[in-house]
Amino acid sequence: MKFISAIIKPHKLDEVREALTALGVNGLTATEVKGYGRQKGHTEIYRGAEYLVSFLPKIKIEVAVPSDIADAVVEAITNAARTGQIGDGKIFVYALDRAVHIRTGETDQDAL
Amino acid sequence: MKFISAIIKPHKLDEVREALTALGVNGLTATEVKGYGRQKGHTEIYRGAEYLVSFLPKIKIEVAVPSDIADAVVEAITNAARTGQIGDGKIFVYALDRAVHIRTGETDQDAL
Amino acid sequence: MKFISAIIKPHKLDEVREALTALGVNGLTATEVKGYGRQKGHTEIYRGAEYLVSFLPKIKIEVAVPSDIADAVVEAITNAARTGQIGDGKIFVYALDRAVHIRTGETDQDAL
Amino acid sequence: MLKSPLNAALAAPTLLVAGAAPALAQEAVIDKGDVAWMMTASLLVLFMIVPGLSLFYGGLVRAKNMLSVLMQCTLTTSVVMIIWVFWGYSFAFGGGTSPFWGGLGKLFLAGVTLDSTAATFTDGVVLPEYVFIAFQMTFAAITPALIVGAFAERVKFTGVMLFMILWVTFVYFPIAHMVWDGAGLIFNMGAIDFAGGTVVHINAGVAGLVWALILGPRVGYGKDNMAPHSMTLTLVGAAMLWVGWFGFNAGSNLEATSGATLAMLNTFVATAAAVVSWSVVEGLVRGKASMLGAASGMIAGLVAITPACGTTGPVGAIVLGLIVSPVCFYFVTAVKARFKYDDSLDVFGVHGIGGIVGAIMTGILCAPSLGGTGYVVEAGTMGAQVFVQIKAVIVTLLWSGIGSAILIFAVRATVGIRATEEEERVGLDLSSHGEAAYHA
Amino acid sequence: MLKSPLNAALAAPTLLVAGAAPALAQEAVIDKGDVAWMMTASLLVLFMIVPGLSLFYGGLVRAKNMLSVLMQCTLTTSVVMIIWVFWGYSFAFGGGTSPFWGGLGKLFLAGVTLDSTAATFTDGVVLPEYVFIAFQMTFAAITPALIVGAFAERVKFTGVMLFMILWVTFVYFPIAHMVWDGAGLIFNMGAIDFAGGTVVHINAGVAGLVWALILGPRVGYGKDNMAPHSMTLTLVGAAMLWVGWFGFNAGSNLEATSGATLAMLNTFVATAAAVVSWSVVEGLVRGKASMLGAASGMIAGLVAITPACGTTGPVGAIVLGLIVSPVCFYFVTAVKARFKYDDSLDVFGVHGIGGIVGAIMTGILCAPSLGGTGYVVEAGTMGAQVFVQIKAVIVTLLWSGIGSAILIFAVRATVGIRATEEEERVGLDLSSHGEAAYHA
Amino acid sequence: MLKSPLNAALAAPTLLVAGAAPALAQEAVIDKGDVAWMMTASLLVLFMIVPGLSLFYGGLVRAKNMLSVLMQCTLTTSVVMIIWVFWGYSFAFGGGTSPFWGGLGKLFLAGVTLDSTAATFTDGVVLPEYVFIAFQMTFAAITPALIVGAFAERVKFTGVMLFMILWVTFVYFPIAHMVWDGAGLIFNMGAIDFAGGTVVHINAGVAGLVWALILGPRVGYGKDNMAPHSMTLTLVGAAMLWVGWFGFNAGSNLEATSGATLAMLNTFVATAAAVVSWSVVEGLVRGKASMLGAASGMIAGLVAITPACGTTGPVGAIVLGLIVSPVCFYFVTAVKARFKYDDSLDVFGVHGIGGIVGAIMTGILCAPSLGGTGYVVEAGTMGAQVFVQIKAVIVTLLWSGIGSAILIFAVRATVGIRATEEEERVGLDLSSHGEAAYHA
Ligand SMILES: Nc1ncnc2c1ncn2[C@@H]1O[C@H](COP(=O)(O)OP(=O)(O)O)[C@@H](O)[C@H]1O
Ligand SMILES: Nc1ncnc2c1ncn2[C@@H]1O[C@H](COP(=O)(O)OP(=O)(O)O)[C@@H](O)[C@H]1O
Ligand SMILES: Nc1ncnc2c1ncn2[C@@H]1O[C@H](COP(=O)(O)OP(=O)(O)O)[C@@H](O)[C@H]1O
Repeated sequence: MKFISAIIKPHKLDEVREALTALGVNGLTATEVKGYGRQKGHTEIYRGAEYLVSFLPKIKIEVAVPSDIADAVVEAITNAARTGQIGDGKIFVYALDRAVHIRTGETDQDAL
Repeated sequence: MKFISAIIKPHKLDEVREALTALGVNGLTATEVKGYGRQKGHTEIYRGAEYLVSFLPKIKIEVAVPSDIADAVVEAITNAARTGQIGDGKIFVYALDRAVHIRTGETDQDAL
Repeated sequence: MKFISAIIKPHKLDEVREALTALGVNGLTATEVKGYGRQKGHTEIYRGAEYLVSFLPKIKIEVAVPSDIADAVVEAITNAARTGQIGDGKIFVYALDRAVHIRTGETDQDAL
Repeated sequence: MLKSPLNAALAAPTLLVAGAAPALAQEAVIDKGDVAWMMTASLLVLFMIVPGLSLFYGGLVRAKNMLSVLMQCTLTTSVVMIIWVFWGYSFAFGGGTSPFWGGLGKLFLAGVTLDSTAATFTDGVVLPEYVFIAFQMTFAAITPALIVGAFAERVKFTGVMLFMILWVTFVYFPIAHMVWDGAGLIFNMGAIDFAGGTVVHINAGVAGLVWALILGPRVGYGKDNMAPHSMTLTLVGAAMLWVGWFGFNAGSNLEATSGATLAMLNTFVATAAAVVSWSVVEGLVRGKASMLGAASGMIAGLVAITPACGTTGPVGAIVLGLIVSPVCFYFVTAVKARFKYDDSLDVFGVHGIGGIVGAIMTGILCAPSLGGTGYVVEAGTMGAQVFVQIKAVIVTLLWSGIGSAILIFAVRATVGIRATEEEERVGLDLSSHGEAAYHA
Repeated sequence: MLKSPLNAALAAPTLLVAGAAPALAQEAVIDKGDVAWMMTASLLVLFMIVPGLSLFYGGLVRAKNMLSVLMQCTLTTSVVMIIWVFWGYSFAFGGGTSPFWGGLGKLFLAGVTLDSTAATFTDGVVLPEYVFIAFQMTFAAITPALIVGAFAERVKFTGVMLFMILWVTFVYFPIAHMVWDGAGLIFNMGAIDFAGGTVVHINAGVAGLVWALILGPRVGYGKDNMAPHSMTLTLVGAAMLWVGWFGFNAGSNLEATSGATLAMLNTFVATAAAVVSWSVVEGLVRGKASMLGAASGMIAGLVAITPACGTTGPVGAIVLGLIVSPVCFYFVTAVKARFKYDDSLDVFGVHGIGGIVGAIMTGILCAPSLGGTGYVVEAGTMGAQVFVQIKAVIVTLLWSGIGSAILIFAVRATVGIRATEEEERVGLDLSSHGEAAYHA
Repeated sequence: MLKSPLNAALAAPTLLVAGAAPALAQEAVIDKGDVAWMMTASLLVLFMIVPGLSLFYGGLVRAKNMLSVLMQCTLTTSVVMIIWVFWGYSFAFGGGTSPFWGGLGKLFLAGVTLDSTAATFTDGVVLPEYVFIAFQMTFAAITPALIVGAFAERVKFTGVMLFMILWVTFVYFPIAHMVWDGAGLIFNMGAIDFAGGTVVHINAGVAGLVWALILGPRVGYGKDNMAPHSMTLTLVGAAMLWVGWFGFNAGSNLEATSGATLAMLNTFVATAAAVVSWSVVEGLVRGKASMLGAASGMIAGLVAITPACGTTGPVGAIVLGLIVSPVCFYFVTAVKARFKYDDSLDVFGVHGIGGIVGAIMTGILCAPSLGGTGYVVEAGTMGAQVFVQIKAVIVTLLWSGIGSAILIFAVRATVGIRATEEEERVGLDLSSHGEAAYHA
């Protein structure tokens, strides 16, 4: 099993979710995060005080999938999340040892 | 060492924390996340506009533990977080290469 | 490639970011989390109701790096985040199988 | 004011409806200054309810129940205003001579025209009846809304609505008649309740306590963290209540005279004193003075000075303010904890207890020797006045307590009064109203 | 009021400027009660705009556009106030005899001094002209601010500012003159618009609709979740509008008389009724009554009673309130969905439609048989009155619709009216104003 | 107003206490319209403090310090109100003939009854003394609360409380006496300060500057992001200040006359002009006009028009508004940055500087040739008037500057003035008050 974590632009969340459900992935977890990278931030000025905001709002999607569809999932996320403009984000994949489905107690493949 | 990440229902956080401390786990990190899965969301209507909210509030618990107690921890989380109703969530376990305790500089087992 | 996740004190974020950019790490993701550990929380009282708040605000930094600089990065985070007082946090390192750069489609090393 | 039952007069309007007593009506004059003030006072009381009270209460609940509280306050107010025109005004001030209600003489404001007038506390000085109706209407609207704090976060919306309709009809209107109408039971005892300490605060406070006892605690009460979702909104609401309360208290003078200005000054300083004393008590007991404590003191002080504001001197008002907070503090901490009922936002602890303290102290502070304007009871002694004040409190406690209990059980037996555990967990905003208060 | 064109009088002030008609001026008296009330009324209308309307609208947009809405409301108000002193007051009430505008007689308030007076609806009773100027100024300020809701979340700030300057000049001032000035076109038709249903609400509502049509929908409209970022602020804003509206409606009586108190009572109960009826309709249609529904009903009721508040009886006002909400509800749900234009915050659906319902019903509810104060048209029949009311509505629809369209196209051709898609995605707060509304 | 020292009269109340001068008192009349207006004005000033000022300031700090700001404003207000009754009113208007303070004649409001009256600016027209006491009390309460903005986010709560008690006693009451009492030093110089530009704004502004200098900057100042946690609340607070300010300015006329309406109109338009000019300056300098800029201009305009509102014409008021914002903008950006002190919320930059601009411009804009109501100084020339205005400013700067410094050092030496670095990092809400402003 693979655990895939992707940082994407907030307004791309729904498209990515649809792309994944199309692949039969029936669960995922999203987190509001702040990202720092090539995409430069902006300055905000409050009266005399000027602040450089270098962390931008992003969404992190986490999804555990069977190894066999991992590449397809990465592919799907990449396509759905790409705008071509800087700040599109990244996808990280790592090995997942175990998975447990709390309600049913199912484990591993069955738990996904 | 194992790194355990569990998605649970928000109101189960305290019970899970107690279950873990009972096992001698003296640290964990919680994150507010939004989950998509079998548990269906709800619709909200604002005057003429209707929105389907498919992501539900969940809490992600992350805890790094020595490999030997990993199963016990998964067990404990499963029991504490289960309500039996849809939406209970999942637990993911992966291998942890290194751990460092910032304040003391201790590493690995000692850092947990 | 390694994936490094560090729990630090919120006001240390900028220092850590600077330390990492100094190492040539040009991207990272930060998440607001709540931490439970040795650092004890506080009580809040609202009229007659008293609440023990055991989860404290922390920031989780996630950064994917080439294996060769992983130790340097952990080192840098440790130094930048340390205050010496309880609650400084922890750093976790795990193996990263794949990385994909959404905008360019580059993978692995090139994606970081 | 209230010197003699003769010009007690909140019943008088009924005698002065143009035509009813032409001769009298001709002599009676309307001063535009009074009209300007009473219109301002009326809108100030609305300001107390929405946004004031709604924010004060709303800030104290969890985010998932915010809208349910705002909704309960807003709909209660709106429904009661319609009822007031249809039968409420008549039940309270319909001109009937019963000591318990005003009768059916003014259903649908029958007979009220642009020329109708209502008496004030000064002979020959009258107000357009419409403004008296509007002013009194706002009192009828805020009182039931105060009860919302007791059943917040777990009540069933339809049950609340049905209860409110019944409650104003069988509890509020009769008590308003008893206390403020010249024919009223409590009024004729010679009890002083300048702006509604018993009618509004004790009345709502007791109803709230009964609700809390019958409804039971919120799911997770005493276990989950139920901290206020926005102390900011709570303070804003409390501040709006303070500002609007001048309409409530100084408006109850019905004229823009020095009597109204005394009520205003007292409403300033008694409240200030209660804010300070609550903060001091917390500082001594806990080592820290909290914002919620200051806000609670603000409300406690406003509640306590309400019956006394027209008959007490400014220094007496400060003393009253200094006394009421410690009493309420003790109640919402020690006593409530002891009996373990869940009066979510301390309606009884602040309005009920504060109202009782105020009602009794009113009998003391009206003493000329203490800078007051004098006793109203025939006997003319402090003991007699205090005795009457206590009698008025007891009548209110009984009428409101028993009446509320009966109505709550009636509602429970019909539409029901409690949300399901799941609805409560999800939050009433989504489960009862299909909305969420906040989004990105 | 408005019984006869003779004391119609909002034009009169121009005749009564001290010196202009000394004899008359000497007799005319100023009552301090009227002055006190009109000052209060004036500040209440400001309270409606900021914070009231700004919060009502602001709460309904996404957090990333909050400040842009507050900014548009605040700057529009401020710019219009300056224009009002420079040429607005003159264009509307400059004393000119044209049925379409007031002329240039009072540019920069020429000739207005501490002794200048403005007439009221009662012969011989006048007000200091300064307070009449201030009161009318607040109406001129809130009307364009109402339009903000239609183009929210995507408009270009500089375009808004330019539009507002042109719009008040060519649309608002003329219509205000037509409806309220003794020489005005609509006024002389005998149309009743006590507090500005046509001038303010229909006028702004139509302008909003035209904006929505020309500007096009927001990026992601119908697809992205655009839920209100704070229903709490929206309810607070709505409540402040209700409170401030008494200045708007009862203030339009220009005197603290029973006429003003009737307008006040009607403004209480019609609004309450509209809150209830919107909630009931939602309850029936959706099974749940929403807080936004109640708030929408509140505004719809206030809008509908505005033209009628001085000439309707309280029961009639309740009927009007009960009717207006279902109509607006049907419009903002069914009709709007049908035509797919993006009137972001339903300016037309609530102010435009509510204003039309109110204007027409005013012609019916003023019937003495229905507790009203009587017809104003010569003919003196309900048919005639309603006919005139409709004529007034049509004139307003045409003038505002055509005028607004021309001005919007003019602005689009010059500074532009729409933010870029990227600016819209990031949010107008950052892209137009360089700020974010909320931080940790 | 202020035409001649004879009816300057804010001292007069003391002469007119019933009994004190029976003959006079008999003739003197109280108009209910004045009473209605002054009660409204008094509650409007409370509205400025809580919720107004508290929200304006609170929105500008970080969420972790929100409650501490609300708490400091609320407790300061409350404590000062009690002090006002005990000795403040006497120190300021106790009837003493010293040019520096009012003496001990009215400690605990000795001798004030329902029949006591206070003079107005018109001979023979008086007010119930209670309303004069209440109105002046609100001024005494808001002034120290304004200082809170200077030491926000790092101050020690107990130190603030002690300072406030001392400051009103030794700085505010004397200056109020000097400026407004017939026996006062500055008053008799012939300086014009209609509603308190020197007494309130310059006074508080200077005290704030001294605080900032002695207390030192916040931890992380210039390094950490200290962006306002809620610009929404800041705008709401600013708007409430605008609305309440009419009580402050038009209320200072003490009567509901055309003079009050002029003050009101000026308070509308000068503020509007300042909002626009601040926005324009930002637009030119930064390419974007910010909401905080508009809100800052709002306050700057209100501050500047305060001393001038009764003696300037509307066009002059607009000019004043247009001028004050650029000056304050330059100050809070360039000058403050230059000197690197941390006046957290720009109390000096907006209230101090704005107050000085207003005080001096008042001497110019009162010129009849500029539409003003005339000079007050004997000499009767603009030069002389401006000279006196500057003298008044200097006396205030010195008295407040030196007095505040001494008191701050005294407090630092006793209870202390600064929170620990850890407390500051955690936030004052938790460390000083044991609460958090927001929860889920
Ligand atoms: N090495 C990294 N580790 C973790 N997150 C990263 C890393 N590099 C980039 N990110 C995340 O990806 C987001 C987008 O990256 P950025 O460099 O801004 O644009 P792009 O991905 O188009 O090059 C960043 O905001 C950050 O959240
Ligand atoms: N494959 C997955 N990867 C990541 N998170 C998941 C996955 N499947 C489920 N989740 C998380 O678990 C939560 C609960 O899952 P859901 O299917 O709704 O109920 P249940 O776990 O009872 O079947 C989801 O909201 C989501 O956050
Ligand atoms: N075993 C663990 N797994 C995950 N997070 C942990 C673990 N132990 C500690 N943490 C995180 O590190 C934070 C700091 O740890 P704490 O014990 O409070 O102080 P210190 O790290 O100085 O000993 C905690 O708040 C928690 O977020």
